[in-house]
Amino acid sequence: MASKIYPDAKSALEGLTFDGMTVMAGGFGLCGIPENLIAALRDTGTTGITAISNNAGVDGFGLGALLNTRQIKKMISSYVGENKEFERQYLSGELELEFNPQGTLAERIRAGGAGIPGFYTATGVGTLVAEGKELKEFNGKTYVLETGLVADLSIVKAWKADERGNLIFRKTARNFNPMMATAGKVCVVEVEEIVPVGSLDPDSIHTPGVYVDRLIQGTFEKRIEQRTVRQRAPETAAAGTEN
Amino acid sequence: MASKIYPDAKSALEGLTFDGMTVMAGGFGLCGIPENLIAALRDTGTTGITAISNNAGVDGFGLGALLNTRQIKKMISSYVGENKEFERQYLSGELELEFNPQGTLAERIRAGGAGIPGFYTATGVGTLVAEGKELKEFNGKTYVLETGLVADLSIVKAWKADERGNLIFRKTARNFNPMMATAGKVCVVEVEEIVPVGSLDPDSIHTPGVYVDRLIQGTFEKRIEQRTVRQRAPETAAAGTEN
Amino acid sequence: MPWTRDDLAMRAAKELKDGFYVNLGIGIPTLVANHIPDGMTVTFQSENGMLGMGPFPYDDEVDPDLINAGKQTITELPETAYFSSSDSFAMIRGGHIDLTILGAMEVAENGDIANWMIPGKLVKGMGGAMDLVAGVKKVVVVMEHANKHGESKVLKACTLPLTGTQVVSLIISTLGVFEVKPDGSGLRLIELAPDVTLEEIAAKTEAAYEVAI
Amino acid sequence: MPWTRDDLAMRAAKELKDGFYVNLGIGIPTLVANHIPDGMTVTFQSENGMLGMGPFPYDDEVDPDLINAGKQTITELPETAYFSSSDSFAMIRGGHIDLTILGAMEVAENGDIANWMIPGKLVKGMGGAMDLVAGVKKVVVVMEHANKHGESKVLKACTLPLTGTQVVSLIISTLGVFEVKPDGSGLRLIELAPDVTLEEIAAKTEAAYEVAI
Repeated sequence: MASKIYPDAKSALEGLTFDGMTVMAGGFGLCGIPENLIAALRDTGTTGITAISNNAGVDGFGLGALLNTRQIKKMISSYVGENKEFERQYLSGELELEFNPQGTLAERIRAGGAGIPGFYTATGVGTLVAEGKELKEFNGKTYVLETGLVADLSIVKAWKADERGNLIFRKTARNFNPMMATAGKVCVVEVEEIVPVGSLDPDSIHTPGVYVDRLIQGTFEKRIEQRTVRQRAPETAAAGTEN
Repeated sequence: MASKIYPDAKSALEGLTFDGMTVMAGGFGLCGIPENLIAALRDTGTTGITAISNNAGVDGFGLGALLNTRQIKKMISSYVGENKEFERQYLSGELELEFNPQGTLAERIRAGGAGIPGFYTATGVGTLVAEGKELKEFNGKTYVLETGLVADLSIVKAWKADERGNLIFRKTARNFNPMMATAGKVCVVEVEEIVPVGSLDPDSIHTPGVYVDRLIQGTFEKRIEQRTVRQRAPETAAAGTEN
Repeated sequence: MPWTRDDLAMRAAKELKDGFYVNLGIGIPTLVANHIPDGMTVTFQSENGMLGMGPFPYDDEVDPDLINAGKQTITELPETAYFSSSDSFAMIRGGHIDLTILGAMEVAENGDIANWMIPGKLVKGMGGAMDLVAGVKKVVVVMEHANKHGESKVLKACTLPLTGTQVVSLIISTLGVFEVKPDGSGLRLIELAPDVTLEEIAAKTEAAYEVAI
Repeated sequence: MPWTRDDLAMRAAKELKDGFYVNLGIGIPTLVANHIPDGMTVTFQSENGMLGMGPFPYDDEVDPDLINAGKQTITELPETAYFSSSDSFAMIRGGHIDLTILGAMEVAENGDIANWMIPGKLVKGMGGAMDLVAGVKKVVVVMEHANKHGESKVLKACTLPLTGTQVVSLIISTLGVFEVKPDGSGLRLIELAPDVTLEEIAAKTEAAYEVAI
């Protein structure tokens, strides 16, 4: 079996990118984003990208890196605008934007990966989101038809992988990553650690290796968007300094 | 917070059963079935049950126990008939039967728990399964509309639970149990071990406690339907006897 | 004297019940977590994939892999479970969360809510708000009674693009508390903030309402 | 001389490719696992919730929590991952499994397959068969060429209730191998079992086919 492991992000994207492609990128805010693969995608110079990602990064980091270089034509997201360059491109009409409710976005990606071309949800009924979409009643309540999403490429960040591509995510860095791993025609994954087959508990694998085509070990900045802390009560703080 | 832990299966079902109710029961074959709760449900004497379960147990064990007592009016399953009493009741017209493709059944239950009243699938298009159901084209291919399933009660078998109802399943005993935990108006769970809160890895919980209303520690027979083994090569077998 | 931000959070906390699973919106709703009555167990869900959200971390506990839906660093608790965004919204959409407390720009007397966009202004997106109002069992709004121009935010009909229709159960404004009648037939004023008069409410509220104090 | 059960499994094993993820049906298809070419890595999926299925256990390894879709006790491998039934069929329905090898009662020249019910006889159910034929990238059928009454199972059109329409890619019967043309325009006979003649195939096959040997 050909190894799924590539030496770096650049080689892992080789042959997979083309202008006008659709890319899904995992992460929520800057948490759990595929930093290495976003940078490598920027370096390919691929343009006209439709990016499916819950957010759009910040200026120059996350998907913001691809906005600075104007490689993204359209975003499908639930919440954006932590990003001045995004705002400028959007207001000037350079960038298209499709808003999906966050749960609808998550489910559309899950559906795309699961071979479900459409599903009904109450989310967005009676709002702009449902305009032009098919409505249907079930048990007297109205629902809107939403479609499955797939991408030419999904780029995913996990915590650990084994050599066969079984993945484990860490804490809230899981977010959109597992669904996106299922919904890309090709899925490339970056992890903090690649472990030998047999090292992961088979009951605790979040994404089975079948979904993972290529795998790299990355290096991570893990920038924090909103560092919020509390203060230790004086005694506790004193105790803390002893450690 | 009222404890979710009940002393036994009988008390855990108190106030939850009524004639004509719909019950989902986890398991695949006899693997991962809620043995204790099935027996307790039998003892309630509840009749006219619509049972949603991938299989129907064997004679006198699993859901077979409820067939012997004629408490089940209808089964929604993907595969049955390891069970003579089932066969007799079905052929005599005493028992209704609705076959769902296994993946459609699994997805209908997942959808029911996820607030999705309907979804489209290619499974069953052009077959008896799609008769009378709505068809729809997506990207030139035909799909059939299937509906979400919910139940008055779901009975679920997990491996371990913490005191807040976070669940972990073991190996292929997971099967239908996690979806069913989400799709019952009330969900009662039996486990092999209840551990203190904080004992389970938060990244490895299969079913978060929000889905679990009542919890018992059970005792398990774990009957095996098809015991298939291989023989050790002679040397290995000899080595084995030394242990 | 109208309620302060903290008063609003304290009043909203009265909607909590022992054993509830709750999703709190950004802003004032976040403060509700500071007012859980003693002896009551409430579990907070964060829609980015966590049940059992803990307080903000101490400085040396900050973990970039552990944030809430407002992208703030947080901590976990012994009962915490993590899951994916699709599993998180399955939980929300499927009606498994008991209560959500959200801010709003406008609420209408039939329970409509608008809290995500102002036409002509830059729109950041609805995030998870539409899923929350459509899926959670009980939706409580906490907000200023009037906008910056002194106009009522409790309306006969919303003027801004909606987040959801007929979904709000309770409005806690800076001036008082309104129930939205479950049949959608209108509002009932059930509480006043200290020293706020019925006349003041009447003058500052566009929506029709019954007084039931 | 028609192919035996083991010959069929051996021929079907030629459809395996290195790195494939494969779901094997019950019966003859199960035997395919005994014929994986040396040096080739193939991962077996079991639709009850497992990827990376191992061989049958030794007597002292039997675990009631570890069975395959045929309800037989099995073992795990170092690369095994377990998941729920909904995740398992998401994998199948979503086109992530490369190959499934199944038995059949009838196959038609357009790729229709019938393998789950005979009207008038007790029906046990379709299990996962309809999902597999609808979702897996390539569907290979292994079967007797004729039924017990000597009637062709390779037909112009199926007479039994269908499992799926236009889904089969390859038919490996006891007499030979037929490709189903991807455009649905018919069959191509591409191999004969040893000593089986074109005349024998012609006499025993109802479906139309091109000979392409």
